[in-house]
Amino acid sequence: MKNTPALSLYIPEPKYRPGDTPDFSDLNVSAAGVVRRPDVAVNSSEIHDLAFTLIRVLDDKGDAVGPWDPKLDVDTLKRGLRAMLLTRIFDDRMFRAQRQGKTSFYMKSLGEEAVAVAQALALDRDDMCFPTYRQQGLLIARDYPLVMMMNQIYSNEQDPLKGRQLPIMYSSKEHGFFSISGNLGTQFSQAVGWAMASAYKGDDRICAAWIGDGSTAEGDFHHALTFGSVYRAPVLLNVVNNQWAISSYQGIAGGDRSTFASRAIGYGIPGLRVDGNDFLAVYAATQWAADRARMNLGPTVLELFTYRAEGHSTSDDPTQYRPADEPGAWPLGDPVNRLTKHLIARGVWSDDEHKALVDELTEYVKAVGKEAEKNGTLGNSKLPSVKTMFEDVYKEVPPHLRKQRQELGV
Amino acid sequence: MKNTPALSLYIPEPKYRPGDTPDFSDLNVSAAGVVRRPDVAVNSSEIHDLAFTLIRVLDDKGDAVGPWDPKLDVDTLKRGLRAMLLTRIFDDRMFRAQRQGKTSFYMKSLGEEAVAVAQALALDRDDMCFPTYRQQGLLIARDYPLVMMMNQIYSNEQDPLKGRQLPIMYSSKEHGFFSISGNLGTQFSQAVGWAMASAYKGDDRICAAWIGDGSTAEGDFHHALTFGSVYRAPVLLNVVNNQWAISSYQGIAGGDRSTFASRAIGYGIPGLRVDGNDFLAVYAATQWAADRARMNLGPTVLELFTYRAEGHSTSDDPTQYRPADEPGAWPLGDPVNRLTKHLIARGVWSDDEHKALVDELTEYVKAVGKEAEKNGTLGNSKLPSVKTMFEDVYKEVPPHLRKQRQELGV
Amino acid sequence: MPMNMIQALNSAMDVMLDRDPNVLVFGEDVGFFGGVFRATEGLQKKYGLKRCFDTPIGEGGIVAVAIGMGAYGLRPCVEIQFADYIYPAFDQLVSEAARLRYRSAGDFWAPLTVRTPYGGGIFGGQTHSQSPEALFTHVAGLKTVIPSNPYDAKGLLIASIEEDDPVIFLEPKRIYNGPFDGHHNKPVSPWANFPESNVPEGYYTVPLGKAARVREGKDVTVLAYGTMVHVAKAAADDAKIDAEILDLRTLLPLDIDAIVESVKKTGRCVIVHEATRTSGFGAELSALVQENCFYHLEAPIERVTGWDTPYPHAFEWDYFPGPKRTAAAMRKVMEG
Amino acid sequence: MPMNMIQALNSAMDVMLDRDPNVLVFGEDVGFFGGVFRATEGLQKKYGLKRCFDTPIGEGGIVAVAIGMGAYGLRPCVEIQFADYIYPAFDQLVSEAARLRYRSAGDFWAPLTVRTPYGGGIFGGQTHSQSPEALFTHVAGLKTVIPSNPYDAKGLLIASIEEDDPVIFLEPKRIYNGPFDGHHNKPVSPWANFPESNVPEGYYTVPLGKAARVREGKDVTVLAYGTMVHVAKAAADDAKIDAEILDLRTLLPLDIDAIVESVKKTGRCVIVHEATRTSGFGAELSALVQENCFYHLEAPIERVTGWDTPYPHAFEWDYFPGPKRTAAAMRKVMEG
Ligand SMILES: Cc1ncc(C[n+]2csc(CCOP(=O)(O)OP(=O)(O)O)c2C)c(N)n1
Ligand SMILES: Cc1ncc(C[n+]2csc(CCOP(=O)(O)OP(=O)(O)O)c2C)c(N)n1
Ligand SMILES: [Mg+2]
Ligand SMILES: [Mg+2]
Repeated sequence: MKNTPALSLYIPEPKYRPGDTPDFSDLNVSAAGVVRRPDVAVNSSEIHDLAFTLIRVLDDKGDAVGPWDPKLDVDTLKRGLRAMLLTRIFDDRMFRAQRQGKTSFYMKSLGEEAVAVAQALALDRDDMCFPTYRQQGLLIARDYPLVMMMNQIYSNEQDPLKGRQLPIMYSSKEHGFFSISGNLGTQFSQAVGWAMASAYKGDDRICAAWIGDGSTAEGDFHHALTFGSVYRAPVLLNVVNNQWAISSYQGIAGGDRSTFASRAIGYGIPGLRVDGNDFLAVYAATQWAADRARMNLGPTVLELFTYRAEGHSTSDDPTQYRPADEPGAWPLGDPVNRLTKHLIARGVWSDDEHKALVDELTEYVKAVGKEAEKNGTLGNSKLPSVKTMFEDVYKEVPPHLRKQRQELGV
Repeated sequence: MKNTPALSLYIPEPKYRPGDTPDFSDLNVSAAGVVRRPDVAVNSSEIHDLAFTLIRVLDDKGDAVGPWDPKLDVDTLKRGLRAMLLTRIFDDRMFRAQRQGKTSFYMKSLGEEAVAVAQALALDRDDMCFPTYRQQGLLIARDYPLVMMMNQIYSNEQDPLKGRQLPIMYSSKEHGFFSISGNLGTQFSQAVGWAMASAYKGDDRICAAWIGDGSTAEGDFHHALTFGSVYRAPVLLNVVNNQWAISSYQGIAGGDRSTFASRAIGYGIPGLRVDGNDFLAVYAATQWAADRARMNLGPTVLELFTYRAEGHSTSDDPTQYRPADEPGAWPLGDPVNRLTKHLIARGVWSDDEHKALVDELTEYVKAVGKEAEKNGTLGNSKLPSVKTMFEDVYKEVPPHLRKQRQELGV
Repeated sequence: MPMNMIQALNSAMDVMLDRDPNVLVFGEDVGFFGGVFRATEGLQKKYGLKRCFDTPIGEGGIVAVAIGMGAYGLRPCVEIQFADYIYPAFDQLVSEAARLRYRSAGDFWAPLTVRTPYGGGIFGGQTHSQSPEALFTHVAGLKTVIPSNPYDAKGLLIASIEEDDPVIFLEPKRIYNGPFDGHHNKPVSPWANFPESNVPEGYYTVPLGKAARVREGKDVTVLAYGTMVHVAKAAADDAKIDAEILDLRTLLPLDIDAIVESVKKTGRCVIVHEATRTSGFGAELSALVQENCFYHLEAPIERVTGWDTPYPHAFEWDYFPGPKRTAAAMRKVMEG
Repeated sequence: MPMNMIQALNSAMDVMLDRDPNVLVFGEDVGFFGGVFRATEGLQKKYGLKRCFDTPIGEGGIVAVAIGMGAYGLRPCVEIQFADYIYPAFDQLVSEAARLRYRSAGDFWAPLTVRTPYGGGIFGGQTHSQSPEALFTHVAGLKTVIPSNPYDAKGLLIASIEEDDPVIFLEPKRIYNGPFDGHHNKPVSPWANFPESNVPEGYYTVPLGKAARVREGKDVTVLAYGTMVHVAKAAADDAKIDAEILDLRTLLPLDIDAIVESVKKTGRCVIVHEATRTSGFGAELSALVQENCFYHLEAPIERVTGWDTPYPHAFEWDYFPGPKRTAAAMRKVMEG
């Protein structure tokens, strides 16, 4: 043996497991308003620091402070609040619908609603989105009919995806919402291709893609950054760091060693790290990145630092792998509460109005739920003809599939 | 249309194409000796700057200067010079052998010999290497028998790989040289696994892997950095930036937007950018990274900045895609010449000795060549029995392969 | 001790972690959590962080790292969370793990086992239901194993981990808890009610490359594996046909002798799998049977398979090649 | 105008770049250099940087970007430098391109064409010789095309680029310059000496899904594609057997009618491909033939294929299923 120590293998572990008392007081959180806002035309090499701080606008009192304040009008803020609340109430109902056996599966976005909703509002209505399964807020903010979402979740006779997809794997070209795959990461690099196509055509529509902290480990993440950088594709590459990937904490994806925003540096792409629970910060950073893209300055990586306040999906119980009170201990608060506080601080919103809105949306979701259930729920629905199972594999049904359809007798 | 400019697609291009006069005077080259050498135990977040400069030791006069001078004894330097020269002379002969129809294919490492040779000497003899096809210098520096290399290249009856592999896809576990795949990038992440295994076993052997600038675009590169970072694997991740990937310049892999060393930053891995034609700099940086690995401080990314002075392989003509005089215009010189100059400047070497060494090695390679050719050349050799074609697919030949062997009548 | 398939697989890894310090178990969520199907539950606690751990979500990286470990001398047993997610690792499996021994003329090899749940019937939709086994059988250098019950699952997994060749170990997730026979409206009886749940606690192996005759019969040979073994049994009962059912257990190497012997006896053959039909493993089986038993065949070989479409969420039972279609095929070959 | 296969492929891309501004051509080294096999030579010069360009060496990225472009409305035609290097893109092809239309119920689709040289016979060793076609035929949603001569190459490539479904377009690189018949010690006559090199300069298509009867005969049907079409012809001549040879041209969709018609006529069938045997496309062909022509078959169907090993550099001609082995199989089915 040599005169060196024995090597030893390191396996990262989260700080807290069930039974521990979570304490995030040493989490390095920049104060609201302190991070500089460079000109959108800045060279990426001059803003490496922005990948290591946290862009925040809303302070503890609910005031919007600092250079990143997007100075939004009250209407936009209220639209945002409404869409976030609607997303949350919708999630809640659908989660319960799954528990009631009305469908096979559901995934909430609790605690992360600001990501999809603020980004949807900061982007143009016809910009293209390549989301993951946790950006239902995009559809809601873009006024996709809730009943269509439910029809999809129930795989019922009005399901626009004809009963083919797992619940929440929506698709709506009309709403600029790319078909969700189920395979993690794959859409991230596809978005770069869409953006390249838009640039090739001299179009003015840009593109945005989302990926989870855990999924950044897929090769597709690297392809997205490489191709995006090389061809300066007009695309926003959003990493939603909600701290968890099913049961694995973000350190298993490398998050303990550097920030996900800093991945951008090696590709010469600007990387911004943003308080993902701060509606205004998310909006402002998205706008900054979108402006860059529109000016042919290429992609931006945005790390949206947030927290997955619920289980991964209806299939897991998070208290098996993290403390039950961890969501409550998370120091960056709740995006809905923070925006509400801001509106109240601005004097344009009140507890009563809030309560009324919650009631209204709850009633609305309930009513839509009834409407959707009229079309049936999973296994209790007049589905489209079984014939449709053989369609859309190809543009036209080829002979061998026609034969198989006949074999099935439909 | 919106009030924004039309998007446009950007396609990167190299500065010079055939017919242009190459001029690299604006290449940002740090002076020798100016880059700081941090303690090996430094936190990677404190040395981001080292990913954007160029660690150089040999100055224009051939003197070794600055903190990265590894202060090598003359014997080691002469061993290095000899191994580089031998590699070059070997390459030259094998290239011509291909042209003479003695084999199907060959790839030189002209101009890049310092990478493999200096690294082989800086690593321990039993450290494990996961090379690409351009690290033949590793085998030569580790005294792998030249005749075995030729036997492999000729796929002859003494070929240790039994005629199965394309020329130069060597394998020698005994020499710590992992089987070369032919598929780019794949071995880069495998090396991380080897290093993890060594760490798991409390071994003291570390591991090194190589990848070309072009191949960094593969997902495997990302997997190597991700897994390497997460588990702090004792591995050196070398990017050989020789400016070209067949006909594509390094900008097609993203090299115009940031350095390849800087890819490390986003993973919390130290990234060093090193003058790859400077034997001493390569040695010193390798030693630094190896020391880190041995101290359980995890991986290091080394970008070895060099130039592929010849065509990609015997299959291409580089003057079709770059100026014929570009290799001559490359400002970082030739690694053999630079080390020779240093030795002469130190007064331990002379032109006469150099010439004698070249002659000796040329004769040696010629003699080995004759020996190898006695074992046959491709298509002119008593190969091992055709039976062997069915062996080593599995540890034992399974029934269906036995049957196929019988079908072939062998 | 009665075990369901998950418990049997867990026990196999437990036994091997205990016997051989070179065995490591890792994959997405397999460490502290014990895997989304709980197959590695308790192993991290018992053997420590370094023997059983979580990985980044990069299947290509997981397999690459396992290959490197294998080259060092370890025996990694990795989990790919769903077989539908094995494709990002396809290059590492096909170009690397499968070829390493050959291209290095025996200098290096990759003794890894890739466990992955496959198959449908759990309302998983197109990305939690696939059966990619045929792809791996086309790749020289890989072995492909599929158990159909707890006893075999444990014995085959131990044998796979001990193999010096890379093994793709596909677990029919629909029968983790009990032998689902395709009658999806009936409850599934748990494994504890069946003799195959009688799994020894300690070490034993079921050798790769040996089929099991799970039903003796003289009229028609049914070739099946995984979940379909149970569907085939139900179909034979439903159709009241004296079928001989072979559970292949290993697709590659294949127990061709057992197949040929049976088909020569019955003169008829039905092949059942859940994967899409075209170029599925049924094609290879059909080709082999006709090559080896041509003069004994009394009717065309029938394939009962998933359709050549993705696996649709709500049409699951129209897609699944259940007992009805299997029985119909048996009747058809009997008439042929 | 006489063209070899490379020129014909180049002409197809030229025609399509000219006709349709939504067609883009890209891949490793395909821009300025014109591709390592020169298939895209001159296209960047003629159509500009943005229509034909180099890509990073990341096959998964190339295909992903092409899918995204397809979703936007372009028609990318990408090159994978060797079919052996398509595996890093396997997930994007199998999980994404193939399923996009289905899973979105027709909302999105991926009209991309992936050109890639495949097959051996050029001393390329295990990583420049593979024939992975069977893998793609197992994937619902992909089409798989393989031309065997310049005329078809151009017409099929144009048809593929115009397809709204993803097409894997495999180019038998051994016959780029002339119809190699497997007699490797004889020089290959250039395409210019054959009528199939008579390629119109302008637009035309050869439809997907139609086989070509390249030799009429009554004794045995030979199913082949790519290089093997020429090997089969030579073998029939060598063996002096009145073979009917079908050049399949498209593996999926397959011209099953042409196959069935021929086999019913001859009563005998030999299948030839260069890929490894087990679960190769020959298995599917064999299964289909026996399913459709069982009562017409007079002898077991024979498969002549590459062995189930990697493609060995120096044993190339022992591996390659040449005319000798093909002729032997023909004779064998004639005796059967
Ligand atoms: C390629 C692939 N591998 C594995 C999975 C299984 N899986 C589904 S979600 C998930 C965790 C993803 O975590 P993250 O990316 O952080 O996203 P989040 O769920 O937190 O939004 C895993 C492993 C998958 N769907 N696809
Ligand atoms: C996966 C894969 N894709 C493509 C190729 C074809 N190919 C061989 S070498 C090469 C260029 C590699 O360039 P680089 O990584 O810079 O290494 P260098 O040759 O300069 O040392 C290409 C594209 C391959 N061997 N493997
Ligand atoms: Mg997450
Ligand atoms: Mg290079």
